[in-house]
Amino acid sequence: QDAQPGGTLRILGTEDLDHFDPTSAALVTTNNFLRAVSRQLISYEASTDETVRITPKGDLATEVPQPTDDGLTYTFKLRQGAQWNAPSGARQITSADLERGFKRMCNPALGSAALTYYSSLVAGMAEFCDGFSKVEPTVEAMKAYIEGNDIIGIETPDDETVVIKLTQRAGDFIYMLSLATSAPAPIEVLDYLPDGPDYRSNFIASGPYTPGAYTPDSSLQLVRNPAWTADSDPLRKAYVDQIDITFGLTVDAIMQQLQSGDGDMTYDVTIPPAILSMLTAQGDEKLMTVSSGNTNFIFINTVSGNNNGALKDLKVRQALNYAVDKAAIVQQMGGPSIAKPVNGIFGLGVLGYHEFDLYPSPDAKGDPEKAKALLAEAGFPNGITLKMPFRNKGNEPAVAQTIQASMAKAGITLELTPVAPADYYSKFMTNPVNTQEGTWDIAPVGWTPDWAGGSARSVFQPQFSYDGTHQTYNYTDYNNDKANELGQQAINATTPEEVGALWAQVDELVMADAPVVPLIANLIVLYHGAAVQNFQPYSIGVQGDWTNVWLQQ
Amino acid sequence: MAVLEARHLSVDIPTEDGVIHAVRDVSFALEAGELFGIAGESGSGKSVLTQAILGLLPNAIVTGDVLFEGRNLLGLKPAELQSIRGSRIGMIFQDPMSSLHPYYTVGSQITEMIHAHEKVEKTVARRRAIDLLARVGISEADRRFDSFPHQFSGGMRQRVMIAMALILNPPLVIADEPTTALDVTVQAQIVALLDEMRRERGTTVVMITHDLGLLSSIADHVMVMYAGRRMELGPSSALFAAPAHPYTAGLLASSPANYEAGAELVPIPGRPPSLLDTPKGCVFAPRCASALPRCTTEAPPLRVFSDGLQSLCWLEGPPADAAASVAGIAKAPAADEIVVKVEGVRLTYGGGSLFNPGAGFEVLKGIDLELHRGETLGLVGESGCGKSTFARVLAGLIPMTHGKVSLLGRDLGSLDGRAWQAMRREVQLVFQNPFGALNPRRRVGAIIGDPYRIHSLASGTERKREVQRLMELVGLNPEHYNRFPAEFSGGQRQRIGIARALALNPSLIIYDEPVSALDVSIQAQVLNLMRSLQRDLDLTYLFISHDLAVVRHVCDRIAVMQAGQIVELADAETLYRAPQHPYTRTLLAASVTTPPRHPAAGRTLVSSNVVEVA
Amino acid sequence: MSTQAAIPVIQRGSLALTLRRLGRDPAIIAALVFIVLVVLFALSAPWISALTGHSAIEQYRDTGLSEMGLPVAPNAEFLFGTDHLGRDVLVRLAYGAQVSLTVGVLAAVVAALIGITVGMVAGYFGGWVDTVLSRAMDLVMSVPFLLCALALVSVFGPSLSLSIGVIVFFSWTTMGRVIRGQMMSLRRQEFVEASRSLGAGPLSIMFIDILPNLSVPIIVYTTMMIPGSIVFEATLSFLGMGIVPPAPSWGGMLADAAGNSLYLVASWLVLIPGLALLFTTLAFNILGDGLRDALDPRGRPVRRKPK
Amino acid sequence: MIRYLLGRVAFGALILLTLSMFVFFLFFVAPGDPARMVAGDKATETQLIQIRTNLGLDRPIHEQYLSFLGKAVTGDLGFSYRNQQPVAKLIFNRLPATLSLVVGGVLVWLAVGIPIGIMSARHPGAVRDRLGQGFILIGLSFPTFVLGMMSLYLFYFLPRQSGFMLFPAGGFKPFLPNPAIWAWHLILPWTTLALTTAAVYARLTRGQMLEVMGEDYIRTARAKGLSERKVVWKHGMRATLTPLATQLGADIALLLGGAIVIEQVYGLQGVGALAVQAVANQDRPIIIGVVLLGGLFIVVANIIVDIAYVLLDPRVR
Ligand SMILES: Nc1ncnc2c1ncn2[C@@H]1O[C@H](COP(=O)(O)OP(=O)(O)OP(=O)(O)O)[C@@H](O)[C@H]1O
Ligand SMILES: Nc1ncnc2c1ncn2[C@@H]1O[C@H](COP(=O)(O)OP(=O)(O)OP(=O)(O)O)[C@@H](O)[C@H]1O
Ligand SMILES: [Mg+2]
Ligand SMILES: [Mg+2]
Repeated sequence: QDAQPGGTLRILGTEDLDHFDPTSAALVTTNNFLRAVSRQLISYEASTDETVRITPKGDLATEVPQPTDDGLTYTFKLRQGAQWNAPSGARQITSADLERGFKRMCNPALGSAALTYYSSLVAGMAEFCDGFSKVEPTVEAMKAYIEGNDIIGIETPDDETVVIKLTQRAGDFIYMLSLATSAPAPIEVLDYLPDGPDYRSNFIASGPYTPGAYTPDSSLQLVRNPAWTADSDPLRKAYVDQIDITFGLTVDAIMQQLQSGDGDMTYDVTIPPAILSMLTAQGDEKLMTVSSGNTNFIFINTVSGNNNGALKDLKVRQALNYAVDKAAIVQQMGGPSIAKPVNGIFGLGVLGYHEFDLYPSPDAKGDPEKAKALLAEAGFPNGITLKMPFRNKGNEPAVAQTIQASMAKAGITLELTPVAPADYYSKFMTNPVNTQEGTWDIAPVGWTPDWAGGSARSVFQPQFSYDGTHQTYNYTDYNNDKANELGQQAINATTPEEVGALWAQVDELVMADAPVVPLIANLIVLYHGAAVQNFQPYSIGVQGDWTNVWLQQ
Repeated sequence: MAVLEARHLSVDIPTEDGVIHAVRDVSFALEAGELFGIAGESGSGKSVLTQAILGLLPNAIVTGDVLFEGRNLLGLKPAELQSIRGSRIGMIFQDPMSSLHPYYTVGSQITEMIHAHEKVEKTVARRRAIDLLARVGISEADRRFDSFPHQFSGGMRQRVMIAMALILNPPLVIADEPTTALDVTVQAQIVALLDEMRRERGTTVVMITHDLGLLSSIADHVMVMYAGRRMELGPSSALFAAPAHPYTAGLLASSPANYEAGAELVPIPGRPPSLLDTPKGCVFAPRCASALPRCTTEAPPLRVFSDGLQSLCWLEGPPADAAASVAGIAKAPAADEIVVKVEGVRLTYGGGSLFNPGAGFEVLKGIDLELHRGETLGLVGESGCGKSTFARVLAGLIPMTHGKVSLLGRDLGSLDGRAWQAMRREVQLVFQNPFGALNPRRRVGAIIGDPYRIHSLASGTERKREVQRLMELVGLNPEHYNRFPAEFSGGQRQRIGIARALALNPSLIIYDEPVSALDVSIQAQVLNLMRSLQRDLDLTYLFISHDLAVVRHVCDRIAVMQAGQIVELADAETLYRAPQHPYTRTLLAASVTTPPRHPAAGRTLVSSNVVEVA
Repeated sequence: MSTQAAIPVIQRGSLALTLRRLGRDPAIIAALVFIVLVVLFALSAPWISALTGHSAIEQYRDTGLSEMGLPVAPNAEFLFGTDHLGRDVLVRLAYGAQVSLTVGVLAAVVAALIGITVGMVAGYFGGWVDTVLSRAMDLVMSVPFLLCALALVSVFGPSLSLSIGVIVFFSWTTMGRVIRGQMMSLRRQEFVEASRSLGAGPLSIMFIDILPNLSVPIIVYTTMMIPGSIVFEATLSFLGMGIVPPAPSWGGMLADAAGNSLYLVASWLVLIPGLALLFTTLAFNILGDGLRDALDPRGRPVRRKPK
Repeated sequence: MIRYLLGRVAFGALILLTLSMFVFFLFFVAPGDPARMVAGDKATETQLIQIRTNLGLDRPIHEQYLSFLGKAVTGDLGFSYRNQQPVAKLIFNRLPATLSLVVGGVLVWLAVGIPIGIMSARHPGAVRDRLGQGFILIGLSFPTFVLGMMSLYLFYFLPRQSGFMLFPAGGFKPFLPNPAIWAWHLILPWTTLALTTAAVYARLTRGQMLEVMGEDYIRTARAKGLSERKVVWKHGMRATLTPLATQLGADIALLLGGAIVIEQVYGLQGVGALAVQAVANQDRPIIIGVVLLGGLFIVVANIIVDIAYVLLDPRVR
């Protein structure tokens, strides 16, 4: 059937986007929004075929270049006709815009969560960031710094050419460029605080859509971007005329509205197991699973002094690893077709994932006896009491109670604290003061690699490496020099076999320290309304691509 | 031809406690243009009877026939009945305060009646209503048409009710105690108005009342009811002069108006029966002074006498005239000792409050009084003139605004809290409402024992002994110590109130209308008790009432109060014979009393037949 | 008048009559029986737990959950089925009954006590005391209570005692107003005047004279406040502001069922606690209604004596 | 009358003032650092201090309150911590859904409750009365969210399982382009919200009607020869109206509570949902704003009821 352009795509979600500004966007779901309103140097085709889906394609770049200079130099040609929807009129996106995008990542006021990947690779970027951190956080000062300083490793010989020089070889650099955080930035945005209200209301789109009416926490409208032309964009078809996103709904309401035809797609919803099994039973073809490399695990607070610093003791952490009944969690998530126990830090589909278990138990059901023994060895024969916050949303309370139940068998008492989902990471976990003061002892968290395929680095680096400055998601400043070294080798390695083997070693090294308790690897279940056609998942949004679906009228 | 004829009418009302036989086998007929009176004590079925006729008792089971203009009202369809209500039979109800809809203007309530039965222009209806309102004595009827009922006084509302009943000129008007709720002076006006209307329009009127005096002066025929039965029926003159039924005779004998001042009243003993069960014999037999043995076992026959009287009784001759035979009781003259001295007492309600400073309402406007030990001072006056307020001031329940009250020579204003507490023992109150004055949730023993409890005078068995002594004193069965007030009749409750007042041997007992809520037969019992207690215990009474006959009967001196002032104060007899103040004269003129009884000359029994009571 | 015939007198409000009125209505009997059963059920929670061999918080993943993690319907092992974590709904229902009843009764009683005190004081003393207290009641009644309850809970963190406190805070005014109104009219009654004229003090009047006369509204309204409190607690739990998991409460169980659209495939998760909640509040409401009718016949369709 | 009204308005203002103090100080004692909520993850200490100064958090509490109050009077309720949007605007955006729900709910419950109450009162003790009373008791006993869930199950899920769409599962559709769709989406929420409260009204109407029908003036009306219909609907109803109107004012608080739950169950994006979300996010300016709005709503409703009362009851005029 032929695609029918037009119509309004209705998307339903629970929570508002975290950021409009591509530079600072961190949530996976935001990538879908950014896919629609902005363009990246490199991106992916949306596809139901897994291999196609994770193959980098040129977006602003005319093609994916081969590195030169022993893998240290990448030269990009920018696509002509790709334009900013600037207030002064449509304007070609230039190489300077691209460099500006990189620079903005260093902004200490609100920069990029993925900054370290880039700053450790791109020549001169670390220095640029250092300088930026000393700039006063006012619009004028920041603008002056960005305009007045350069990143040495990014050269713009002309408006349509960008040359990026790396400090070391990196097999995954091309993948990193697909992230919206390194998207180009037009000059006008320097007049606003990053992602401030002014920024949002003056958003300059480069994708096929541009934000229209926006009611925070409630709704966001995307309307056609007049500056965008179809022939300048090989990846986005932009069939629908308008996209209406509604936030603030409950999961139930979303699922109900989706099925009743009042909505077309979901924004940030994990389909509840109950609905899932119902839909599966009905053989609903609109159901689709994709792997995002996502894993769930429990982070262990080794920093606080709670319980006399019990969690600093490896034995106790190992005991936790033994105690958890991962099979129960798999069951809770919806069974083996949806989830799988994991024992390392990498999830399915990440190069480096392999089967191993340092803390084995029959059928992954946990080994409370072993856990008890370890606890006793560590000086806690009568068990231990730990504080565990959890997100009060979706499946999380159930998972938390399941963890609680299995830990209880090993004599570990969990005090559960429900936390508002919005507060969990940004206001709770990622606040180092809370961690130090021991407001939590263990905490269930999840992680999705930032990009697709060779993305082990985006799991390891942000969470399990420490270079002296606190990283947001390495809550406890965990560090293992040996693992860091192997990781570095893996990044520099070229063949997939080599890469995989090295990361596998890293995985085992980290798990030997037991800074976390891996729980499960998730497949993401996608679902959409009946009117939606050409539902092709976009790999880093882990959702059907808004810019490629069309609606059956 | 009879306008309305009831034949063997019975009304049964099913309730939770069983079926109430409110009306039993009542027959009567009304001649056109006459005023037919229905008398009887409270609960005798007067209202039920009339309301049943018009089908206003939805739950009641009505049997018998009611013929009106040739149709049997009881068999009519609702729509037919509706067309008769109002247009052919007008109704005036007892309580003008609650019988008008509070949310509609009086005018619209009258015109509604017109529109319900006739097709007329709005303006025409309005004109008619205004005319009639003016006729019934509403001044500025034009303007008052749009007033709401609450803006009218009780008397005016009753006039509105009358206008409403008469607006369609119905051949029959039923007035159910149209004046009971009103002051004597207003009462007289209303009765006169009804009478005038009747004469003018030739309307037949049924007038229900328990005021025998009133009936004797205006009714053509009278029916006396007791416990749902028609006890006696006949021409008013014959009935009042020489009642054939002992109940009628007893009623007349209970009324203080028929006595010399100070004479012992002859009450009807006991109290009305329950309507739940039907006795085999005569319902009145247990209280009847002339009861024969057969009275309790056989239903009485209907005796028809030559002068038109019909009586439901075994007695063939006239019942004994108890009142005539009783002599006055000597009473010790009042001593000179002054118990209470009231000087220039003034009281203003609501004045000087935070929200409306200055806007006070002066109720008492300078009262001077003295009470001597052993005397009874009567206080009469219209409703709202401040009688109760004065009583409350004396009892120390509300502080007066100005003036001085000294009790036993001590100025109440100068007392401190403790002395006040002691002083409270000296003045006691007995209230009008036998229901409200006793705490329904406490046992009689506890209620009468309260003075001992509050003043810590006696406790335990001692208190109980005292209480039982008091109960005996006022004629209550001491064994009823543990009963609740609801288990006593109105008269008994007043006795409880009196017993409580006596407990502390007060110097002064204030009776605030102690008998006005009681039926005549019961009223006499209580009045006798009061008098005998006074005689035995040398008590001083302040007796408040609006019933001049009662006041005259029990009081040594009478004070007439009007609008917060005492306008006349004199010996009872002096005041009666030679009222000085015009207001006193109005009061006296307004109260009607039954004519004296005289033996029925030439009355013979015409027929007598036993009626089967279904 | 000792010769007086013993005439049966109508004793409104006497115990026997009340019981007769109550006993005549099968609905009231059923409600009472149901309440007794629920109380027994709540009390026997540990015993039910022992009998089934299931604890309220333990998860029976092998027998109580399908492979996909879905709860199992009522069966021989789990009479009322299991919930989304494989826990025994029957046992949880029993422990949840404890919470619901405790909260309901405790909150209603405490709120009633406060309401009675405030209402009596305001109604008896009148004047500025009444103005202040009535305005305070108006104030509390003008508060969007569920919103404020949510705000309070969000500040102090959910807990059972806070739930009770919040319920009490927002429900005592009902009783307060009723009692104040009654007090206002009672205080004008002549029997109060009579006591005052005897020299009785305010306390004596309030407690000895008036309080017994308030027993009807007190009993009736306290009874009627119980279901309100139970629902209030359940609503708080439903909005995630009730007691902290895994402790069971009926509202929480319903919230669990609703939370993941679970009830659409496992309808017993709504039906069982939902009906338990419904029937319990219904029973209390029927009882309250019945008590009111029996104790205070004014509200009944008994014809008034025309007077 | 004017004085009376002014008095009511003044008291309403006093209530709002007290309420604002209550929530403001409540959140002042609450743990948590608003500055950190505003600043986000990586805020440095200097940034935090800067934000505290901007928000005025470093000033004494009473000053903060006064400045809050000063702005609140002009309709400025501050900015959301979470997305720095004006609270007034956030709330305003949510009003259509809540108002649709509430107004429709009120209409439904009056339309259901009052007739049932009258029917019940007109035949006391009869089968119809029993049914009416049954409705009242069940309605009173149903927790809103249970009723909501059950109706969703019965009227949305089951029909959909069997392949047709009786009612949608909720979601708010704006009134304008298509009122029919708007109404269709709101039918279940309306009935859910209305049924529980309709019971209150049915009960009140019934009790009031029973009482009124025993009044003397009703007997007068009958004695006038009015038809029974007129007696009930004109004379009876007129006297029943006043207490009903009074109750309506008192129920606004109840209504807001119900709206919160209903919005949650049916996924309506109203003020209630905003409040729940704000509570979850600890977004205090929004919570304060919503509570004040709720208070304002109640106060205004009460003033309207007071006026209605005066208009309805000639005795207090
Ligand atoms: N609707 C009713 N339901 C039950 N009992 C009733 C009803 N109306 C009247 N009664 C009873 O019927 C009896 C007669 O009442 P009725 O009102 O006719 O007395 P009455 O003679 O008019 O008395 P009163 O002088 O007090 O008006 C009383 O015992 C009364 O309690
Ligand atoms: N507490 C009060 N506040 C204001 N006014 C009052 C109060 N009590 C009585 N009044 C008014 O004072 C006046 C006198 O009342 P009071 O009760 O003394 O009259 P009364 O002569 O006893 O009348 P009745 O014969 O009806 O009992 C009346 O107009 C009454 O409305
Ligand atoms: Mg009568
Ligand atoms: Mg008086």
